[in-house]
Amino acid sequence: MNILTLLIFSPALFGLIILALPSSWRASYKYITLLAALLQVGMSVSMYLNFKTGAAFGGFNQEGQYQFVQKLPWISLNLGSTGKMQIDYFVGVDGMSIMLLVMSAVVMVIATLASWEIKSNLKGYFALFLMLDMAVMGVFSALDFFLFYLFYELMLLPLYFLIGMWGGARREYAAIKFFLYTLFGSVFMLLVMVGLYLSVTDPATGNHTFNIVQMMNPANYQQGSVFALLGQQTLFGIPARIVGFVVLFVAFAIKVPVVPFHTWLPDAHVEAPTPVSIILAGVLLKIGGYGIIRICMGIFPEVAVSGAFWLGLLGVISILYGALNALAQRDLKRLIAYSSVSHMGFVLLGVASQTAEGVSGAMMQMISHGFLSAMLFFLVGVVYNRVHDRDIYNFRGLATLMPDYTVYVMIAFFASLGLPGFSAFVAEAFSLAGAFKSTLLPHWMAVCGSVGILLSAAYFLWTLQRMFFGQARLKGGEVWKTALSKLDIREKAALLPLALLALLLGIMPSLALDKINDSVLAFIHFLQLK
Amino acid sequence: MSLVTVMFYLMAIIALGSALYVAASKNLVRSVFMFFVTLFALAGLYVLCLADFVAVTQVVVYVGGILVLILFAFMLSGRESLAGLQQSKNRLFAVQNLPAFLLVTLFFVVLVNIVIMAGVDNLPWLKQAEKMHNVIQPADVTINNLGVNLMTTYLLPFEAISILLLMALVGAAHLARKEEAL
Amino acid sequence: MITMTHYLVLSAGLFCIGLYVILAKQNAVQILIGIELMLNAAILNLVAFSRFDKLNNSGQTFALFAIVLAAASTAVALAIILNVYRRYRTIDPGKVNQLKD
Amino acid sequence: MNTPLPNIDLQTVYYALAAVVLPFTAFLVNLFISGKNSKISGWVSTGAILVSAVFAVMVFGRVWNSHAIHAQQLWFTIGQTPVYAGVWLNNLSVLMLLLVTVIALPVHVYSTAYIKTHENNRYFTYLSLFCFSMLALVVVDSLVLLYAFWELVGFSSYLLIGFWFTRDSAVQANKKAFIMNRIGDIGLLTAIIILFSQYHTFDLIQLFGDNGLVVKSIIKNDRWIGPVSQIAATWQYVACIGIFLAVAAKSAQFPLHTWLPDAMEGPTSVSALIHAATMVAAGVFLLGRVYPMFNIQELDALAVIGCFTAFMAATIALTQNDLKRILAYSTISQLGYMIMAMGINAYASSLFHLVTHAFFKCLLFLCSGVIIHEMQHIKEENQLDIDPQNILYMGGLRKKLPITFIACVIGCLALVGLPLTSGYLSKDGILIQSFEWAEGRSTWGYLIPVGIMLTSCLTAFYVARLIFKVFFGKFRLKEILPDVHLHISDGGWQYTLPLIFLSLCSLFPLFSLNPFLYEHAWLYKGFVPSNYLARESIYHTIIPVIINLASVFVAYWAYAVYIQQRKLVFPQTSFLFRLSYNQWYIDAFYRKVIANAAVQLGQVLFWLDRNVVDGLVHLLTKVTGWLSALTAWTDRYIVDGTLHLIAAIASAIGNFFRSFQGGKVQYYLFSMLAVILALFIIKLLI
Repeated sequence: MNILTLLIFSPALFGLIILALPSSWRASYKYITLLAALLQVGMSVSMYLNFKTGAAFGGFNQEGQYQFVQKLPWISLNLGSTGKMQIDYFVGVDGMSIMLLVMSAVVMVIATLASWEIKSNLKGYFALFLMLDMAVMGVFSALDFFLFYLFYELMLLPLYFLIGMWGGARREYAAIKFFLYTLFGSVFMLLVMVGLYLSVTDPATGNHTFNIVQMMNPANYQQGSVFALLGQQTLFGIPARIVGFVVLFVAFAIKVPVVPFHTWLPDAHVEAPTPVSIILAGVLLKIGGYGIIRICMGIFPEVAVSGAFWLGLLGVISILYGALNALAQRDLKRLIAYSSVSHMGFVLLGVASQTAEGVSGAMMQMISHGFLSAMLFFLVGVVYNRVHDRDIYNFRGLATLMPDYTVYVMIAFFASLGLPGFSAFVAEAFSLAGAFKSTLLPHWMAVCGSVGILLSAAYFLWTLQRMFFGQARLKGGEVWKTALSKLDIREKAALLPLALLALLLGIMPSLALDKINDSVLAFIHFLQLK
Repeated sequence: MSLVTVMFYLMAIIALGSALYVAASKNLVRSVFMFFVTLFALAGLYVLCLADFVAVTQVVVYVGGILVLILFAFMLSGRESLAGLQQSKNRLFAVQNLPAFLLVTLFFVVLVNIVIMAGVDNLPWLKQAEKMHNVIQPADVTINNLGVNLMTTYLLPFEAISILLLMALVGAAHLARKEEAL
Repeated sequence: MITMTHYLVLSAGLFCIGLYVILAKQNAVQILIGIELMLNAAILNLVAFSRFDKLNNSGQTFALFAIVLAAASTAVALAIILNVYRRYRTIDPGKVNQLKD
Repeated sequence: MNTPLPNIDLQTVYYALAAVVLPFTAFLVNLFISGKNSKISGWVSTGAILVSAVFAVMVFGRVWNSHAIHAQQLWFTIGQTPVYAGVWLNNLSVLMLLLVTVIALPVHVYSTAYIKTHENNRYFTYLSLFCFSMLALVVVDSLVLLYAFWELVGFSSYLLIGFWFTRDSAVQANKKAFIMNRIGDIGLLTAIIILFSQYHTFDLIQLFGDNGLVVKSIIKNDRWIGPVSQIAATWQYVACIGIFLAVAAKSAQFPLHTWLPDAMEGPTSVSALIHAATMVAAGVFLLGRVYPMFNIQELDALAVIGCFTAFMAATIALTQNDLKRILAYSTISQLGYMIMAMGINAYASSLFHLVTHAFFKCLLFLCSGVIIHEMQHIKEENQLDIDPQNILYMGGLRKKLPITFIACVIGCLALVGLPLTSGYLSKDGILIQSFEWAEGRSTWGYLIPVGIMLTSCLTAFYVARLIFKVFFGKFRLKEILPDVHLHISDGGWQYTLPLIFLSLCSLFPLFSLNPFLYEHAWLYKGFVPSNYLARESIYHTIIPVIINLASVFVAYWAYAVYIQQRKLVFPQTSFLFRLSYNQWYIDAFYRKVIANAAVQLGQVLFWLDRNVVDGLVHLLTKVTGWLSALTAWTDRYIVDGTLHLIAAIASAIGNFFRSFQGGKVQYYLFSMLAVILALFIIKLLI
């Protein structure tokens, strides 16, 4: 049995077990989920350790260089004269996806630990949670566009219910908004996917194919098809490949999220329960970045090169806009949500630079932000669970009440604002370095991006000063003072690994970069061919 | 202008005028009583159409049955509805009725238009009937013929109607009875 | 000479007045009267045409049927109105809106 | 890059690494084991820094004026760029290594007594972290690491300033310090990125070493052409501005200096270590590391800014009453000297002054710490509501605190630059070279040496004022509140020993056997090119004389102003006294016109500092606040509003059609008829 397939579907298996168990066992559900998540971490780490590096394992546009590949024919229909319709179950990883898989597996464990706060309808919750887990893993490893789309949509459904049923006061609004937003993107993605399917043929069999890696090869496009490179077709007077790129980009930009497609994010985060916020910020946003690299830029490289300026511009706008917005918030969770927008802007900027430094920085930022945002949202959840309030102005001097908690908050804040020694520093510095070095982007973009780092210091320090330092004064008075107890073992068990991972990646970036590097170089090489 | 024509116009004017009064009046009692007048005028028209039996039935059934029923219902439903009606402005056409009025006027125009376009006076089967002397003359007595037809040609519908009538009456009685538990 | 057209136009007029009553009135009893008006307009047509069928008298027969049925339907309708009145203390059909969302 | 080093060099590298890592170990130990008990943690940190100092001495002995050692190890590879981590030990870095450890040692000892044993305080944890990052900063060889430790230094200073985190002012101050430092960090980051994209390396030696990449590149036709690639010349300026911002933020230069006085909210021992001796010197150190980057015009700009800062800070220091604030402004002023010295190509003098200043300023801060500690003691004993740092409450302390008094006087003399002190050697070097520098320039060029001379005089004035106010005269608090109990003394050996040690270090023998000629100082010789021509200009004799005379004169004048005015202790009988008394009239005249003007100017500049410079910062904060409120508004109402509009339109259409299904039978009928009618009409018309 392929370990990757096992990794993808083991959560579903555990989900079925939970569904099969009687409700009287409901106390055990969270432990079963935790077991599934830990198992997943184990599998992903073993994959990480067995992952081979070197120029021969670059992956990206070379099907043979992917590792842990499993390819099975799945849907095979003989359509007579038009050939065979062929959809494969085709999964595999290269350097970019392996790190994201490991990161997602870890974040899932944290999210499971955060799920202790869920008190109602446990069976449904954990079943949906595990289903989401499966879909996320599937998205990162699918190499067949149809399979990718399937997992991508599958992810949406549990999230909708998780936000809509276990969320805060305005959960229905947030869930609907999130759902419609994402659906809007993915529906058009479906059209492009079908267009690509009709344009691309597998050279081995001569059939149309959904294989993403095949789609990257211009030789596989049929003459005169919609997305063929030669003999450009136009849609509404715009070259079809640009339309395709833009549509796919919008779909993923909503996920990232890129300003101006970001407004679902603050609402969804604020209303979602803590574990869902953790997954949203830690894993789902990365799917956007991953999709832009693998799908948008992989399939339409020449458009990506010519449109790099606009991608970079959107990245810079996201950085500054998100940071300024974060500065104006008083809801702690909303602040962190906007800081996510700002931090993910670095991903877009790094990717748009299309230099090895920039793309590596962007990948690093995704991994680092995965850990850090999970940590930040977990920390917000800690306070929210205790007093059911997140307004920054309602707290003061928490450092005297919860010293351990303050230490973790400081670690998370300073790591997020790019303090050297933590992973975000390497990521942001190299995203900016790549952006400056890039010949596609003007130099001022990198400079503006660095202003974002300054702003992030401003809002995090302001929060720190406002909420944690000074004399202890709370809106809820003595009631809150007793409610704000120190961190328990479970919370520490969730926070400590995240802090350590952020630190470890900051001190030894090579842990991640070694695996990523070959794929990034392959990607850059691939882009430069265009 | 013959007497028949005069009678027709007289009856028509009475029927239309009373119907209009029914439509315009805010007072339920008055409109119910004006509805009597309409029915009587219609009965007169039936006579002009040489359907005296139908005219009689009209008077008996409608005036004797339905109107009494309506009056009873009105009285039973109390004075509140009456008061509510009185409250609304006593104008011929309230503004909120304008759409209905326009619609109905249009409908009338369309109907008349259709009647004219269809050329009802020259319908083939009417011509045919005239040729075959199948037209009732003022001197004819139709009641015998009607009775025979009811019992022969239209026996089945007759029976069906009677059963339906029975059911309707039973149903009405059931509906209208006082509920014990209420 | 009174032609068919006269009768038909007259009945059309009555029909439209009945229609107006149905549309515009807010009292179930009045609406019922409107329905009766429309029925009568139809009966008038039947009777008018029945002049041309001396043998079968189909028009008159069905006019009779219609009258009788009208009586029956009125009885049922009034029963319903009474019930509605008992339950809602009103006979304005616009106010009986419990099924509205 | 990994050429094997000779064994002895490898050993040196290990020593250096040990010196760097020991405080970090102490940090970890304190963090996880002994952090709860400040007694133990204090000795852990002190022990670590002691051993570290020993290692630093050994490294210094091996590297100073010998060959530079460079060792590195691949850290990680990003794309095709390898990033190395390593140490680069040359004269500059070993000197800094030694300086930091030697200064940190007495401060640690002092702190063990100064920091009270609170429950669960992490003072020594933070202090060790700071020492680690500062030591690492001076030895690393790559720009990435340099930046990393640069920011870690800022971070640990953030922690230390905010040590009393329940005080609002302390928290405000540490936030301000961190954010202003962040501005500098952004500048440094930008500069690093520009350098990286220009030269494709982060290695300091490759970039700035002898015959390095930076030296080889030229600016021609508005292009900055390097050996590897070229770029528009503007970016060279941007890089230099970035580095300057970094320097200005760390070394508290105009316009980014306002954080330093506020940072005095931290414990005094922290001020002594960080805000006088080490961290603020990091800016100068950075300038020393990247010196080849600057061209003539940029160096001129540095000189102007350094000179202006020095002057401005000195004028401000004239009017302050808070003991630590006076010292803070004095630090800014002295740092201005160093920056200016860098700008006028007096590289060696600048670093020399850095070292001497570190000793005597640290000494002064520790003295002020003792004084404040004792004042605090008085305050607590008598339950008064006074500011223990206000010099107006002090006076006559020389009898109560003799050792502190002597130490403080030595430090002040060194600060003024009187002969026999280390300050004389380093400061005069700068002054002399500034005149030499100005010689080849236009008249405007003389503004710099003249300005710096003036600053020297001002320094003498405020220093004298400080001394007289604090140690001479009567104890003023006693005059205000006669029944105050005084039980104060110099304190235990943890106080006196560091003071004595640092006082000795502030005297000339440590640096040169000749107390008058700065060229003979071994430290100076370590940095000048060997072919340097000495003693050719007349300035070398004139300047020291003038400046010293002026200083003494000013000090005396201050004495007259602050002591004599109240109580004439001079014998009034002799003729000599009458002469001096007449001079006193002149002094009074000077005081009324010049001193007043100086005081006024000081006040204006202080006001300027408070309102204009600081005000600009606040304005910027406010503008950013508005901007963010605006974007938040836009986000909510325009970006999200568009979305809601679309949703509203959809639901309006839905509602419109739904209204036909309102449960009203008549509506149904109406719509039905309308449709039928429409069909009829259409049918008729067609």
